[in-house]
Order: sequence, then structure tokens, then C-alpha cells
Amino acid sequence: MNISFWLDNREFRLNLEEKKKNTMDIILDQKKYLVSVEFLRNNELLLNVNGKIYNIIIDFNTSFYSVYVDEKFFKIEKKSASQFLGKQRAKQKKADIKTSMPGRIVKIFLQEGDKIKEGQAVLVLEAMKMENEIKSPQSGIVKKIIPNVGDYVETGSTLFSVE
Amino acid sequence: MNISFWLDNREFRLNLEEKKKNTMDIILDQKKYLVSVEFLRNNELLLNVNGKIYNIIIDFNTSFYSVYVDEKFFKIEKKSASQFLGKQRAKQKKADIKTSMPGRIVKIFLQEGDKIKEGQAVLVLEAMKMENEIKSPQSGIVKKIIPNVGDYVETGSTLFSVE
Amino acid sequence: MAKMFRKILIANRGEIAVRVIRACKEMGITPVAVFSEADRKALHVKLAEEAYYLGPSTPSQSYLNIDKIIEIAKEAKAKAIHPGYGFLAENYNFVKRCEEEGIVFIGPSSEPMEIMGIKTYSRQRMVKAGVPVIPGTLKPVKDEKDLQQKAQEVGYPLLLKASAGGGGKGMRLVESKGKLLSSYRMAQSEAQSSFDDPSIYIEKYIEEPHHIEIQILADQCGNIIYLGERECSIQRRYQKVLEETPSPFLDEKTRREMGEIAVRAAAAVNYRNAGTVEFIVDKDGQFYFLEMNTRLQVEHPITEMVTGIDLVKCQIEIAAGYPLKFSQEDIKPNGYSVECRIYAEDPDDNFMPSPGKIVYLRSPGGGLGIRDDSGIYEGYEVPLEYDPLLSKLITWGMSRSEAINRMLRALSEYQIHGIKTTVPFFKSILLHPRFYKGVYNTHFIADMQKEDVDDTEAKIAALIAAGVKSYLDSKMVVTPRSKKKESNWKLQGRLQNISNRL
Amino acid sequence: MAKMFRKILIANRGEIAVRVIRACKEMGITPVAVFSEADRKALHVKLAEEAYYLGPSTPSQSYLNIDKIIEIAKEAKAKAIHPGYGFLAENYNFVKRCEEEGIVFIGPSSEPMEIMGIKTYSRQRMVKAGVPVIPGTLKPVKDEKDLQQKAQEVGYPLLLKASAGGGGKGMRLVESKGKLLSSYRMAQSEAQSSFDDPSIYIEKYIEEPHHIEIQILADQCGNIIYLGERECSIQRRYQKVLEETPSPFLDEKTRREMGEIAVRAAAAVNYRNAGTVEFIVDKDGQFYFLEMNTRLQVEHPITEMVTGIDLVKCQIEIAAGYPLKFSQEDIKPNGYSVECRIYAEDPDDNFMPSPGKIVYLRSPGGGLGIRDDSGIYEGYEVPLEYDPLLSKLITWGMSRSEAINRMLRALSEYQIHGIKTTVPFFKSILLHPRFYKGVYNTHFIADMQKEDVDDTEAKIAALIAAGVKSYLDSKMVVTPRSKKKESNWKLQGRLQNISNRL
Repeated sequence: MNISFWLDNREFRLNLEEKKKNTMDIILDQKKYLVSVEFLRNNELLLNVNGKIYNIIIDFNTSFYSVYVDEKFFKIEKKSASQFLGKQRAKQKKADIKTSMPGRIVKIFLQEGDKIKEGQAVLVLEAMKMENEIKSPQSGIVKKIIPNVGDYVETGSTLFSVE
Repeated sequence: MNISFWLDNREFRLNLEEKKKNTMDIILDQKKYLVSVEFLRNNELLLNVNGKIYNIIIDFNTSFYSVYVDEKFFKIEKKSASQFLGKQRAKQKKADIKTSMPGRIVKIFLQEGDKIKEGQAVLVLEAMKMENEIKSPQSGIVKKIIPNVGDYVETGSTLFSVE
Repeated sequence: MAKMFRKILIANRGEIAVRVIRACKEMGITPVAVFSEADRKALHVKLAEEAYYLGPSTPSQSYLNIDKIIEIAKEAKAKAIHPGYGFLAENYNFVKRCEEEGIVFIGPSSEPMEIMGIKTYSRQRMVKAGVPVIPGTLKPVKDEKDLQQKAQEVGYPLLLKASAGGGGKGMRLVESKGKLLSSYRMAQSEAQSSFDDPSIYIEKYIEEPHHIEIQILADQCGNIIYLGERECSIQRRYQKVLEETPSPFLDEKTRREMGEIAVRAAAAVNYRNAGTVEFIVDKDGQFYFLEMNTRLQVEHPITEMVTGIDLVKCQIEIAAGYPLKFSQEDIKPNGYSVECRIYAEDPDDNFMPSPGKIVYLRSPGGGLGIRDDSGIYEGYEVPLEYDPLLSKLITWGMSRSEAINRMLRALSEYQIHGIKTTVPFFKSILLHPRFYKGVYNTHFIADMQKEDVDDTEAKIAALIAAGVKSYLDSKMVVTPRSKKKESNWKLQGRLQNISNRL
Repeated sequence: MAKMFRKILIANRGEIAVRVIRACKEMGITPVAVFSEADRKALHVKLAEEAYYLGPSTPSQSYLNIDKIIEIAKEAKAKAIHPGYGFLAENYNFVKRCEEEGIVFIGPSSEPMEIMGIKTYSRQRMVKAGVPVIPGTLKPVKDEKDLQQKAQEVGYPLLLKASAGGGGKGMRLVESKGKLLSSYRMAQSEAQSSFDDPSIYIEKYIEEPHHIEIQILADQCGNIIYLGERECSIQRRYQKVLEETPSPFLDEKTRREMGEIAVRAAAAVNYRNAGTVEFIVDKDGQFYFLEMNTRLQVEHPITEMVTGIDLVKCQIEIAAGYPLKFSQEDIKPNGYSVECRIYAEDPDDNFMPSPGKIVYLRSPGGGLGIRDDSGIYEGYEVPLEYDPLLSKLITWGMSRSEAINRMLRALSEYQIHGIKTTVPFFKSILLHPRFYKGVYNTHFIADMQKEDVDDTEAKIAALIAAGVKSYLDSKMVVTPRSKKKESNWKLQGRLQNISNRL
């Protein structure tokens, strides 16, 4: 079976052949690996790659795998190259800045329409007794600022967009 | 709401009235308890009874609840008195002795038809590098001995019956 | 004769509440927990024998709600209250209230707490007691004229600090005369907003400072002893991140001097309870009194690891009126100990707080010299409302390197998934040559540039894992009737996804 | 000059394999695990850096399969093998094989192991070395005539023991002359079947015996030291259940004498490695050599807790040729330590083994002086094929009572569900007045009658829990659209049940 994944903007092609139950040969980047796998609790895998042991937590939602290898995290996308590049291009043009944590907005430094430099702080989010400046990942114009001072925002909700 | 349970051959009647979410008054043996409950992982409850804390693991299968209160275990039956007593009577007459662990039969001391005293060993089951004598819970006649020496038995399977 | 308490109310949450609850259980005392709305399922509630609801999640309405806490203590017939650290631990109005209500506050009396709470007071007291303080003003500066004159006397660079202050709030470093006035005004307004007291005093700025503190114990019979130091120079934004004892920077002589001075400082204010005297030590080993924490410290365990003394039990015994069980001669610290503070913060995203549900947890118990003082469990949801300390991982070793290598091993076994934590961050500190050699000061983390680790191996494992999963999932669809164990797992997987989607 | 190993193969499983793996990681050595069919998901595999399949679950085809283990060691380029305890740990043929193959066996050389393995040999050697042994015969009895004559000399009551033996197999207590012959024949046949060697020797029976052992360390440079004793008299069917150090029974003088004798015993056989000399101590404090275990003991952690010395690291350093880092004068045991062996056995059902899946696990990490050397994790299936030791819970305290109370607290936090364990059993030992006073011998558990605890409170809680659950389940049916959190839990509950039914 052949599968292709995207990781860190690069495509990886896997060839996988099951030998016996939970044991398979995998070819990746012209290298061959003897892999055996044990299933622990839901989403928990014990992976043995050429004798080396890896404790894996893996979750699949819609388009990508979230994989923990011991304490390291990887996001492995399953979508095709074209889609992927498409999204990449989109990224260049317009960026919606989402929050990676819930919290309360305590300060907003800019207004819609303001010029902004990469790394410049747009607003301050308070969570767990700490104030955190949310900065812009790119230079441009502040197109929209959604929350107001005092608002409570959920993880993943858009704070502002820069174009 | 009124519920009745059986525990250690005794019936208990509960009256339960929900006050607000996850908080209720419960009357048991004429005593009233203010109970609040939190739900942790599946089957795990954090119970607060008049301020006292209990960590509970509870599981319901067909006719009874298996309840762990901290490290203590209780089996609470839900069936009606009549059924219950019926089963009790049955118990007196004939006893199927089941194994509480899997293992291999290494010795059998008696044959079908032999007289047996309460507490007398019928066979030896080996598990986890230990030999364990399986004794009869009551005196009588050995009606049946199911496994043979060398057999592997699963948890819960009947070993012999005494009448 | 002193009598031990039957019940103690713990007016706190998180790992420190758990810590105190365990000490109570080991002493045969019934621990009474209190909890806010957000903490209904918290570990300190699970482990308590009794627990009572305080109120809404906002601290002011729960863990800072003095009336409610006193009321519960009376209801539950708890004759003593342990404040932990933070919240009401250094609030002398709370202590006064306990004194009025006839409830034993497990800590000092209100007076020494008040003195140590106001920096300019304590500086004056310490100078009187012959305790070296950082050169500067003993009183708040009167006005801008007074400021400029005093600044001239102290010399640059200097620090402006809030008299009521602490934790870096209302603090400004002034390099030169030009910046003095503007910095002063900013410091004032910050002090005003943080402590509603604008008064500011001046301290000489110490170059390449070490932050080293001395643990002391003082009973009600006048016995005071010191239990060695803790090196707390590994800090980020004035927040301690990692502590160790003994300090690789101190020599025996300085260590003993600091201990004796710390005892003098405590005696000067009739202190009782466990306490910590914090010092700034300059690059030449000169040390200056910084402040005294009149409570249990977050990092107290490393002192316990090398002395074997349970400081919380000592606090309780002292509060009950028992004399100390040991004299200064009995205190012979043994070995080395390190503590890593595991925070719910994302080290790869500028230490952003990361509250949320812990979906998977494996703690590194096991083996000699490992201790994990944790406030979490698998399935627990880390609330947004409180500080992000999840757990303190502590190791002990016969040598410093053994303690460090043990910590690295333990961290490698510490798996927390669902939220981001600082676990991975500590590896880069512990393996840093300057830390390993033990030559570092409070600038260490700021100076430390993050070298990226080679994760090719892990990457390959991740890709293989994804391949295996997608292969087996695809197989599951075509052949539903595969072997029991396997399909069982897969269904589990499926069910999991469904329930996640709720 | 000695050189440290890069890789070590651990020829064992369960908690001891985990213990050795952790020591390797802390020393920067790559641990290589091996596993049988039943252990594919075992914790020692999860924690290893490398792991290789041995074969079927039966020990003879996996953990006792010398050829396969040697083969894997060579493949993986592991230059040394740690045997743990049990399995091949005292098999001198395995040691010889390692010696031939040029692989370092982390333990003694084959010769002392062989001597100590055969009881009559070792008794002769010890007598020569001036080590007191239990009165009796030094050689196996020739025949029944010889038996009766020797028995007369030794006097009754006496023990018949298998020369090749150990672990109570082929052992018989003979109260009087009348029972001698019949007992002898039974002992012979049992010895034959257990060790295929029928030879039997005679030992005087010691009344009210204590089982106390001395930990020693011997390097390759001829240094031998002792690290204090372990009191192992709490036994069931010749199985140790709970150990503590120091022994509440010994005085300083006896303690030192036993230590010096233990060193002499080790020297007499050119011993190297960590080792344990077991003594029987009679009610008057007279002690007699019983046997020497030429390997790590299950209960080694309590010695580590009071000395701070990591015995497994010492074993590895000794095997690599390093001299001991400390001399006898450096060994100053500090405080008290207790170990409880958590077995997968049902204390309410005559300690029946209880293998199966661990559906829920909460370990009592946290706090000072707690250590849990465990071989399990939540979701792990305890196999039927191997011994039932799940974990060793160890506590340390400044006083014996602190260590005991800490153990009680830790046990109260130890929750293992899905299988039966001995966790509840220990409470009744620890709270038993005779144990608490420290006056007990090897008959303690047999004499101890189980007092039943009052569980009314827990019973009420259980009934209330059942009521709450049935109420909410019923409600779930009528009102499917209840609040998110709630229904989420309920669905989880439902899903759980479905998957259980698979």
C-alpha cells in the first residue's frame, strides 16, 4: 500500500506491506524499516522500528494526524499537494490570527485600518494570572479586530486579521 | 424517586430528590443526606455526602452495580426480593464451584460421587507460579468434576459441583 | 501542654493543597478542603476527607473570601487553617481575623507578617538588626527633588521599587540620570495600580546577581534554626523556574554566615513558623537581604529532600505549640536536590498559558530519589482562572550530576497530553553547559539561546505511525470481522472519536 | 582503566527490568529489553530504548532461553547483561556461558554462585571461614541409618532440607523421633522432583526465628562493605510480604557483628557484585548463616532509601571494573524505610492469584519519602504466566512511625481496579499492635487473625452512588437533550458499556 503525507511543507511517500499481524515492512525515503506495533488504550501505540521503541499517541481528525512521539508533537497532513500549496498561497495573502488559548482581552493597541509590522503587538490576552501580548505574524494592514476589551475568547477563535 | 437495592442479603430503600444540577437529597434508613456528585472519567464519580468525600468507581451490568468506594468493593443488586430469595434457596441445594482465576489444573484429589466435607480440597489450580487448592464451600457429594488434569480453565468457568 | 489539632482547613488549591492534605493524613489529622466552582473536580478535593464549596471561580469570591472561609472552618469545627502559599498566605488582615475568631492560623502572627510585607519597613528593621540590606533608601522618596538627590547618593545603575511591592511590579531599572524621572513616574503609576500605594524607594542595582534563599524554622519557644539554602537564580520574568540545593555558587563560609543572618532576621521580628529569607548575592559573594517570605515556599521540597525534614508537619507542630524536635547541630543536609516547575505553558509559543483537559498522563514515579508533587490527574481540566503550576518534579542525588541525570530520566518519562507544558523546556536548561557546570546567575534564561534539537528520528517514527494507522483504519473498513483484540481496539478508537465530537 | 558499557541487555521483565532500565538511562547507558509473547505490551518494553522478541510466554522458551538471549545480546551489540532477580540470575551455567562468549555478566563469577547455590557446600565453606551456621549436618545424610544417628545428635525439633534447595521446597519440620522417617522420605521425593537431587541434610529448628539479611557490596579490587540489614520476618508461605530497615529487633552490637560476618562470608568465596547474606536470628539474638543470594534482592530499595546508594548503579560500576566510591566509614544509614509488596492476589480469597486487565490505576506518588517501583500501567493486562508481583511501594521516614504512617497514607491513595491486589491487606499488618511495637517474628502473619473493619460509612456511600447512577441513567432515557457536560458523560458511560461487551 502506498500513502503520502505532508510534514513541515514537505511530502513524504510511504510504502507499507504487512508481513504478519501487527508486523510490517515500511519503505520511507528509500530506507526500509521493520515495524511492529502494539495497541494500548485508544489512540495509544507502542511502535517498534528496527528494535527501537517509540511510545505514540495518535489522533486523526478530518485532514491531519496529531502524533506525539514520546514528548515531541507532529502534525502530519494527509491532503494532496495541490490543495496544500493552494492553502499555502492563501496564507501569503491574508492571515486570520486565532488564539491558542482561552482568556480575556485586557488591552487593544490598534484599530482596524492601522498599519502593522511583523511581530508588533495587537492586543493583550489575560489567562492564568498572566498578561500575554498577541503579535502579528506578518506586516500589513489590520483588516478586522473581532473582540472588544473585556471580552472572553475561546481557543481557536479569530482575534484579528492582517492583510 | 424511590429505588430499592440489595446488599449483603438485606434490602435498602432509597428516596432521592434532585435539588439542582448534580445536587440531591437522599433518604436512606430514615437518615437524610445532602449529596453532590461530580462526573470524572467514564464510571468514575466524585461523591460528596454531607461534606465527606468519596472516590467512586461504578459499573452496571444487567442485574447489579459493582461499586468501589476508595479501595473497598461492594456488589449492589437491583433485582426484586422474590427473585433474590429464590436464588438464595437454590444456593442451599446445589453449588457449582467456579474459578475466580484462570489457570491450569495440576491435581485432582476426588472423583465424582465421593463424599466431601466443607473446606476440603477438591483440586489444585496453578497460576502465576503458585499452586492453589480449590476447596468445597459445603459438605455433600461431588456431583461433577468438569476439567481434567492439565486442562486450562478460564475465569468464571465451573470446576465442580457439590450437592 | 501543646495539643495537636483534630481537623485543619486548607485554604488553598492545586498541588500545595494536596501537599498539606497528605501531611495531615500522615499525622492523623482530618484535612478539610475548600473549592471554587472551577475546582469541583480538583485533585485536592478528591484527596481530602471533607470538602466544602466556597463560591464562584474568581479568587476574590472564593479563595480570597475571608468571611466564607472562616464560616466554613467554624461549621466543620476546624480549629486551624493552613493557607498554603499565595492567596491569603501573606494577608495580615486574614491573620488578624483568625486571631479574633480564635482560629489558629498556621503561620506567623500578624505583626511580623505586616512588617515583612512592606519593603521599606522591613529594610529599616533589618538594618537595625544588623542584617545587610541592598544599599539605597530606607524610606520612600518624598518627591522628585528628593528622588534626584538620593539617586545621586546611591549611584547608577539603580532600581526603583514599590514600597508595598513584590514580584517585579512597579520596578524599574535605571541605567543613567537621563532616564530617572520618566522611569520614576512609570514605576509610581504601576505601584499605584498594583498595590494602590504609589510610594517608591531606591536600591542599588546588583550586577550578575544570584537569588539565593535560606529556609528557617522558628517555634513558639524561641528556638530558630536554618536548614540550608536554595539557589533560585533560574528565573523567567521574575518567576522561578528551577531551583536547586545546595547552591553551586556558595562556599561553606558564606553559607553559614547567610544562615546565621537569616536566623537573626527572623528573631528581629519575633517570627514563628517556617519561613524563607531571600538574599541577593553579587558576583563576589557579598549578600544582601532582599525580603522575607512569611509562609511555605513553592520550592520547599528540595530542602526536605536533603534534610529529611517534613516542613509542613513542622509548621503544624509549631502552630500547635510544640517545640522543634531538632537543634541546629542536628541539621546536616545530605546530597543534592533539584526541582523543575511544570507549568501549563507552551515553551514553543513564548510560554503562552495552556489551560484545558489533560487527556493522557504518565507520571515518572519509580526509582530512588524521585518525587512528583502534582495537582493534576488524567481527565482533569486545568482551569483558566488560576496560576499555571501543574506539578513540581523533584529529584535527589548523592552528587549534583546524579540529581540532574535523574531529573532528565524522570522528565523523559513525564507524558502530559492535551495541553502544552514546560516539560520539554527543562531538558535544554539541564543539558546547557553553563548550568551543568553550575556557573549561572539570574540572567541565565534570558541569555540562553534555544538550540534546536535534532528530531529526525522522532519524525520518521511519527510518519510511520501515521502510515500504520491509516493502513489499519482502511483495512478495518474492508474487513469488519478481524480478530477480536484488534477490532476491539479499532471500535474503541471509533467510539472515542464519536464521543470527542460531542 | 575501567570503561563503562554503552549498552546493557536486561534479561528480565516486570518491575525489576523497569528498575534496571531506569538506572541505565540515568547513567547514559542504552538499555536493551527483551520480551516474551505475553509481554509485548509490558512496561519494561515501553520504557526501554530498544526491545527484542524472545519467544513464547513459557519462561523456558523466553526468559530462560540462554541461547536466544546471548544471540540477541550479540545482535544488539550489548556488551553486558543484567539478570535482575529470578529467571537466570542465579544460574551458573548462564554465567559460564557469558564468560565463554565474552559478555559481561552483571553479577558474581560462576564459582561463588555455584558454591552458594548448593546449601551443603556453602555451609561447609562458611564453617571454614568462621561464619556461624545453624547446627546440623554439613553433608547430606547417607542413608536412613545415618539419618537417625545424626538426628539424635542434632536433637528435636529439627528441619530436613534439600541440599540443592531453597524456597521451602523439600523442607520438613520434624517435631519428634516418631515422624523422622516418613518426613525424610517425603522430603527426599519432593527434593527429587524440584531439583532432581534427592539429597537431604539436617538443621536444628530455631524457635521464634527472625529472618534478617545483610546487604553487601564487593568490587573487583577486593573492597567489601556492608550497608546495614533488612528485617524480612513478615512472610507468608516462605514468601516475603513486607520488609523494613533497620530491624526493630537488633541492637547496635549485633548489627555490627552481623555486618562484619557477612563481609567475611563474601570474602570467603571471592565474591563480587551486590549480594545479600541471609541470617536466622533466634529469640536471644543469636544469629546463624542461612544462605547468600548472589544477586539483587526484591527488597533492595529500602536499603537505598536509608543509605542514598543506588545499588543497581553500583552493580553496573562493579561489573565494569570500577572500585567502590565509598568505604565502610562512609555508610551511615539515615532514618527508617518500609516496603510493601503489591501482589496480584486476592487477600479475601486465600491470596488467590488475580491476573487480568488493570482498568483503573492511581499510584500514590507525591510527598516526601514515597517511592513506587511498579511494573504496571493503566490498561495493562497482568499475565498469568509470571509471578504476581505488580509493584513495590516503599516509604522513608525520620522515625519508624513516620515511615509507617506515610505507608498508610500512600496505600490509601493506591487505587488498582480490574484485578484484586494485596493493597488492602497491608493496612491490617501496619495497624497491628504487635507490628507497630516492632515485636514480631516469622510466625506473625500465621498468628495474626484478620479483624474485620467497620465499613458502614463506605456501604452507605456505595448505596448512594448506586442510587445516583440509576437515577441519572433513568433521567437520560426520558430527557435525551440534557446539558452538554452531563450527556457527554452519560454517552461516555454508554459507549464504555458497549465496548466492554465486545
